[in-house]
Amino acid sequence: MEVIGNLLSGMLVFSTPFIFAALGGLISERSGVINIGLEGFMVSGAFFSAIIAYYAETAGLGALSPWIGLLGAFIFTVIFSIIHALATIKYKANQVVSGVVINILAASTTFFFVKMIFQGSAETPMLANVFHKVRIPYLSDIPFIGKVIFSAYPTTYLAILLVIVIFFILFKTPSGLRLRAVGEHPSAADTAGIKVNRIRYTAVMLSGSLAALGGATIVLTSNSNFAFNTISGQGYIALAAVIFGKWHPVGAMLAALFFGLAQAVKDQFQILEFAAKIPTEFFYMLPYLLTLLVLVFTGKARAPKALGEPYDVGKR
Amino acid sequence: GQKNNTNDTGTDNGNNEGVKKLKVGMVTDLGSVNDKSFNQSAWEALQQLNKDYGFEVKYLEPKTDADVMPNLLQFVKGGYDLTWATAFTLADAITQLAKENPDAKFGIVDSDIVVPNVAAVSFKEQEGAFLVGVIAGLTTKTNKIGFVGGMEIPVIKRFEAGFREGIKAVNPDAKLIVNYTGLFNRVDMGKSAASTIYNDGADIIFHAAGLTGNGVFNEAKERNSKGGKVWVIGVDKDQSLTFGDDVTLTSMIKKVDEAVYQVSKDLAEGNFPGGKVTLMGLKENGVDIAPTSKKNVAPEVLEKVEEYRQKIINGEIVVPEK
Amino acid sequence: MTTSDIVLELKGITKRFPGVVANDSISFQLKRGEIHALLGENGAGKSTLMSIVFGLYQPDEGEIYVNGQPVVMDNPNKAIEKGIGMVHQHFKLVEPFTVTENIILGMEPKNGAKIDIKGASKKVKELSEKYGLDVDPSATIDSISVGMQQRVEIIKTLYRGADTLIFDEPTAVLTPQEIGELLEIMRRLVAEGKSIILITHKLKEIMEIADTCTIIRRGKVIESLEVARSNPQELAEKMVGKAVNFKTEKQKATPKDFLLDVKDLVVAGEKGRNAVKQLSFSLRAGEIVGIAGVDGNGQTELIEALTGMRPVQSGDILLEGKSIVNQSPRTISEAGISHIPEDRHKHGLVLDFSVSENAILQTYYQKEMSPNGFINKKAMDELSTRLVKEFDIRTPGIETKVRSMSGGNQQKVIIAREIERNPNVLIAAQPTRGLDVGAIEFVHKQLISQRDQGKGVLLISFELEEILNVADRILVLFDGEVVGETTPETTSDQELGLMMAGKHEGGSMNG
Amino acid sequence: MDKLYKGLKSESLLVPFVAIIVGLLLGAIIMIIGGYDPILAYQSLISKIFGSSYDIGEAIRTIIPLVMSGLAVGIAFRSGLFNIGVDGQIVMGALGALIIGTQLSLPPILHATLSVLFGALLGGLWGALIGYIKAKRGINEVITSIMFNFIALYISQFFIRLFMAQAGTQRSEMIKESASIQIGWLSQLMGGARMHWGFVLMILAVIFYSVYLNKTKWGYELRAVGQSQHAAFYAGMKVPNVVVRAMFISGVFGGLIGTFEVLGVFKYVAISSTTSGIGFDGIAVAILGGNTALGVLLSGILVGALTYGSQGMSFGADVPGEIIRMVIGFIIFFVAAPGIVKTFFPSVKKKSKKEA
Ligand SMILES: Nc1ncnc2c1ncn2[C@@H]1O[C@H](COP(=O)(O)OP(=O)(O)OP(=O)(O)O)[C@@H](O)[C@H]1O
Ligand SMILES: Nc1ncnc2c1ncn2[C@@H]1O[C@H](COP(=O)(O)OP(=O)(O)OP(=O)(O)O)[C@@H](O)[C@H]1O
Ligand SMILES: [Mg+2]
Ligand SMILES: [Mg+2]
Repeated sequence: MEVIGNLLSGMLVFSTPFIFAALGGLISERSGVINIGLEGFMVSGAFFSAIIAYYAETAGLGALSPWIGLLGAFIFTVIFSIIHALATIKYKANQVVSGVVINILAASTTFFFVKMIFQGSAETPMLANVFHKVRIPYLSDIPFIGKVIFSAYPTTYLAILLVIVIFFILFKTPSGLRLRAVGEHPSAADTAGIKVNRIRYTAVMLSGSLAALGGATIVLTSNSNFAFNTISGQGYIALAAVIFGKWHPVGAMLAALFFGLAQAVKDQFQILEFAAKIPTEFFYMLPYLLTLLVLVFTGKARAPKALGEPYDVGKR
Repeated sequence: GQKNNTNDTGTDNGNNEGVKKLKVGMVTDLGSVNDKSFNQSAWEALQQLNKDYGFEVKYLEPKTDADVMPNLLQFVKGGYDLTWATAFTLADAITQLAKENPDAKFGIVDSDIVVPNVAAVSFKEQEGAFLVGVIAGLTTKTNKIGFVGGMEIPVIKRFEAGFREGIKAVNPDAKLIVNYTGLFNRVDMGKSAASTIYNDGADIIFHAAGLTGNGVFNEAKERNSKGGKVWVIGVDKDQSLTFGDDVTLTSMIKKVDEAVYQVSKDLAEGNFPGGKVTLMGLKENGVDIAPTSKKNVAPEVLEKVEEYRQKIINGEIVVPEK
Repeated sequence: MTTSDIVLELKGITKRFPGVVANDSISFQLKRGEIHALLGENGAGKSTLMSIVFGLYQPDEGEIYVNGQPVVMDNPNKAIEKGIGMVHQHFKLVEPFTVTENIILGMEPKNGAKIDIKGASKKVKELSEKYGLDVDPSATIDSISVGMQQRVEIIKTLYRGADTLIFDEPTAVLTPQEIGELLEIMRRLVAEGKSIILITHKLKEIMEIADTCTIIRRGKVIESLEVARSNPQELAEKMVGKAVNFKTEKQKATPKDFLLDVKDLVVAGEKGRNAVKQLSFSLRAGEIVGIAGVDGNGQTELIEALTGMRPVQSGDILLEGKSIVNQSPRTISEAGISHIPEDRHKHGLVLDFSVSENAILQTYYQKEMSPNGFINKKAMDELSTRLVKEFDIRTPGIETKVRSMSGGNQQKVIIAREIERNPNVLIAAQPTRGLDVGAIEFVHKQLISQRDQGKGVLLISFELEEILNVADRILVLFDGEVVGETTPETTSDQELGLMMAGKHEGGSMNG
Repeated sequence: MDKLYKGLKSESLLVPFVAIIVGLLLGAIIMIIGGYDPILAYQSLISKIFGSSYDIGEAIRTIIPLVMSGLAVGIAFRSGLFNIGVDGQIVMGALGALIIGTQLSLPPILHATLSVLFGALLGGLWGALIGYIKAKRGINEVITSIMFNFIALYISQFFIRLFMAQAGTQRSEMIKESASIQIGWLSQLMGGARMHWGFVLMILAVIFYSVYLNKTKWGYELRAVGQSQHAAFYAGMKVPNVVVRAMFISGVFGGLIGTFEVLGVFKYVAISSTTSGIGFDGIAVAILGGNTALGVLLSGILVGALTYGSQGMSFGADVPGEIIRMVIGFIIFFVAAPGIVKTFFPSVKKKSKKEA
């Protein structure tokens, strides 16, 4: 029982950033814009959250500062997402390339600025105020699961809330219908009087900001600061979660949870007695191997039809 | 922007007689000179040399393994008197370069290569780890202690082995829970590993995991902020200075700065220890527990530590490497 | 006539694309309550003109007046606002969406923050009843027939309150029944006071339903005339600029040996059920067998099974006595079957390849084309240059990407390639879809000439006229079975139509 | 001069040219903002690349993996596949070379050849496996590539740590001298720069890429599948086989990078916690080069030279190397979105319009 509890709570910790970033990826891709720049957006989010929370803290905002950091990450990452949006929508650049550029630019720029701002330091100062797990009253008293699920970081709750909100928006509201139409068949949307590019701009910018929340989560819950390797590959995992989750918010969340679980399993297994005989590399490999196996056995998903194609009125 | 060199003539404060002003460069391990770990220690030593004797010092940070060679060579060609490599991952490059450039001089930290124009400095991490093992073994209330390693490689194995022996020496009943995260740079993984270990009942974790270890501190802090009481034992530098002494029980420090400072100064004074491996254990004052340890460690425990320190120094106890 | 009778007027519309003047100072008037046909060869500029009216393209010169008011149509919203709706040649429907979702897209009724799907469905139902456009509001687009999809497009415009409807080649993809129904719907729309612009290549339809016909040639208006005072011959000649021949000339067939024998063929369709059921027929050298039938009765599956693109469940296919069942497309093509596929964009061409690269799509690997594995560019260019000449493919050059060519010319590339291979059996699926009369005539001639050279031709078409004109023998396909066999000389539109609807009166015989 | 102008007039050359200039200018602006001296920085950059025969040699050494990686990504792109798994293929190639290089004893040339071949084969199979999963199970190659990168890393760590570790270090043992592909005399000529036969193989790979894709029937198949799987199927091509083959070739290119690094540069494999990232740079190189052989070669040279030169910048002008990463980012960005360049430089726009 204890073991399972540990696993689940580890799962929630690891998967929260993936959920945010995957939601971001999903929104952009649902509108037809490939987002391989999730990694870069997470870097940006981690960076902005760390410095903004740090300054908020220095200004004496105390426990409020992680929230300000989170919000700052959401807002300022627009600097990067607007680049991706302009390039792919207005200038019709290859979306994959633009994403790669975002990754290169985000990594180099943030690290450069950390060095500039903090006198050559490779990382931002440690934050004193970060998020702590909160118990939801009553619910957390439910034996066993309560402790695990209803005692988590605020960011975890926020992520799950966003899954619900985005699900609702995508599948129940006009905006969602339009967004999906734009990703499936932009010229159908256009002829129905929908501003295709405006929707794509919104989606891409939102996408960057959501992924930024993922990066910020890592800083504000586990790392307490930003270094050049704070984000190292999580964005790509989130991208995998988008595809694995079949471009559906709940699917993406499940994929992210699955991935988080696989990571948690790695820790939990290692402390067991028999694990000493198994090469550690096997545990490191586990999350990726499991994902691959599940994928191979669950089969393919259908991507939004217009994914990757700049919208061009004249194109046949 | 910050400059990666310091060549303003140091304050002439008398004690630089007989010490030549040298040009000393250093190439970091993959990582930054401000890593709050040995790269930083080494750089601090060089900056101190600049202050004390007016050495001209500069560093380069290779971005990939392939950059290491050209970076080292840059110093050699730039006419530097001594070039430091701050990690044993650079040993192969140093060996080769030293052979090709017999007139150049090199220093390397954490390595035991023997080349005439290279001064190697190596630490007996297991001895320091033994001492913090003693502290952990005597301090634990749950009889469960954790170890979080970065990658499963020989250096880190030395930490684990020394730590294990130290615990065993004073508290044979205590159980050691080991977790290698596989990475030196993933704080979140360190945090999760720590969480798992603490959940399993441990109340002290010793980490030898670089940045990943920050996660161990973060987890401990979070637990303590909610009324728990768990400890972390830091590594390389006195980590209570970074993470506070409410979580840092003690740290096992490696005096990279000391070594770098001393060897560089030796060269300036004409006693370059080339072709030698300077092994820095407890005896040589190369490893130790943090000076701030008395804050959290009980005096009788510190007494025990001193006892074992002596035993190790006079060879009564030989701490194994694995 | 007062100006208010003119719902839409174009004055001097000019639109240039790199290298072409698609519309050259076009003027045009649409009267309230009329059906106004727009006729012209492939590439004449019809679609471009309508895209301008609908705000998708902006004209380089000229003005648009709606109900006498000048309007700058800078986006489709403007057009919708002005009561203009368009049913595009390639449907603008989101496949995974339901009918209702497609219709309300962009003008969704709301219930709080949510879409009011119930209310929307009701509105859709009302509209569909009012105009006799029967659809299932909750079906997804990918599950309904092309005819149904078109109805959805029509309801979409009506839902947006369109008074003026533009139809771009609406019948190119429809079955005869569906065409009949569509024309009926148009009449009803006009009776309700709507005005319609109809683009079509089928003169019969113009004669049947249009009031006025504007003829465009190479981007210029040639003439606007009253349909009642004209005839198909006149329309066609004005469109092409020279005399045209309607009925394709051909001699009587002299069938010889059996080439293709299909026995008790069973082929699975997309949704698990069998699309072709115990089908048997044969094809002889020197004849054209036409397969008539409504879309979705197993044609696609049959063709794909014959050409190795889809597995066969049971039964046999013999080519000159040898079984080719479940062989790879490559083996079958080498055994002597050429295939003009149904979907030229999807299967027939690599759109981003040049004309010459497409010309060797089926033969690139053979000795002559790539000795030692290296493609012989000289041979490839010679071949394509010759095909361009022989088949009158209009292209700037053999290096031109086929994507930028007109549909008719794209089709010619495929036909040229498939005929050039000198097959024993030529399978031609919908070979003239979307082509203008000139191009159609050309294709038909090619098919007949193949027959006359002693090949067997299997022609699959939804167009009765085409089947009646070209085939020597007609098989009617219904629900995966041959429900009748007849010849053009002994049958009529009506009889074929009945058989295609599944009525076995034409003397049912299998094989 | 006239010729140069003519060459530049064509858009395909003009855009990258302007992109490079603008990218460097932006880099300069950022340096000024950061309080650095851009002129000194670029001087140091140039002199680092061309400063000595050693530097030229090492710049070439930096360029080789980038070009190869660009080819690996490029050939997949041309076949309609997005291979972001080159990093993993590099790891497998290195592992393969290491196994043969350390475990066998063979005469020099044979040993080296076999090591290269085995590494290339492992890389190729690793790539082909991604293609196979795509072809047979329809799984998006992007996810498989990502997973395969990590799995390759740990497989390699496992083998090195358990079977080929050099005692007391964080790396494998050294390959036998007979497996080395270094060119001793050339290294000596180039002031000790690590020159190896990978350079020749790279040139051959570029030629192979161009000839295979454009001149052979197999390349024709690859391109056809890349443009339209349906049409390829209709034309009798075995699409799954073509996909697997394309990924195999891509993997071989990736694997070769690994073998070059092991046999020609390091002679060992370090147990490192991440993959090299060269595979990701390859995406940039491939796109910058328009997925054509010559383009990839040129863009690989550009990116490699800038990357190598950036070290000189931090030594000579104390400018952090990140700036050069930014500059590379800008350049790719402008090449990928030529419209931006045209907006900012209307004269370019006018000219290129006339060209079209
Ligand atoms: N987006 C575009 N870019 C470049 N040229 C175009 C474009 N759209 C149309 N054209 C050109 O404009 C001309 C008219 O094309 P249009 O689509 O209007 O013909 P059409 O009369 O509808 O032909 P069809 O009967 O085949 O449908 C053609 O020569 C075509 O090549
Ligand atoms: N982006 C484009 N570039 C060049 N020409 C174009 C483009 N878009 C359309 N065209 C031209 O428009 C003309 C007509 O296009 P349309 O969409 O009506 O198709 P079509 O020729 O009737 O073929 P099909 O009916 O099979 O789609 C063609 O001649 C084609 O050359
Ligand atoms: Mg048209
Ligand atoms: Mg058409």
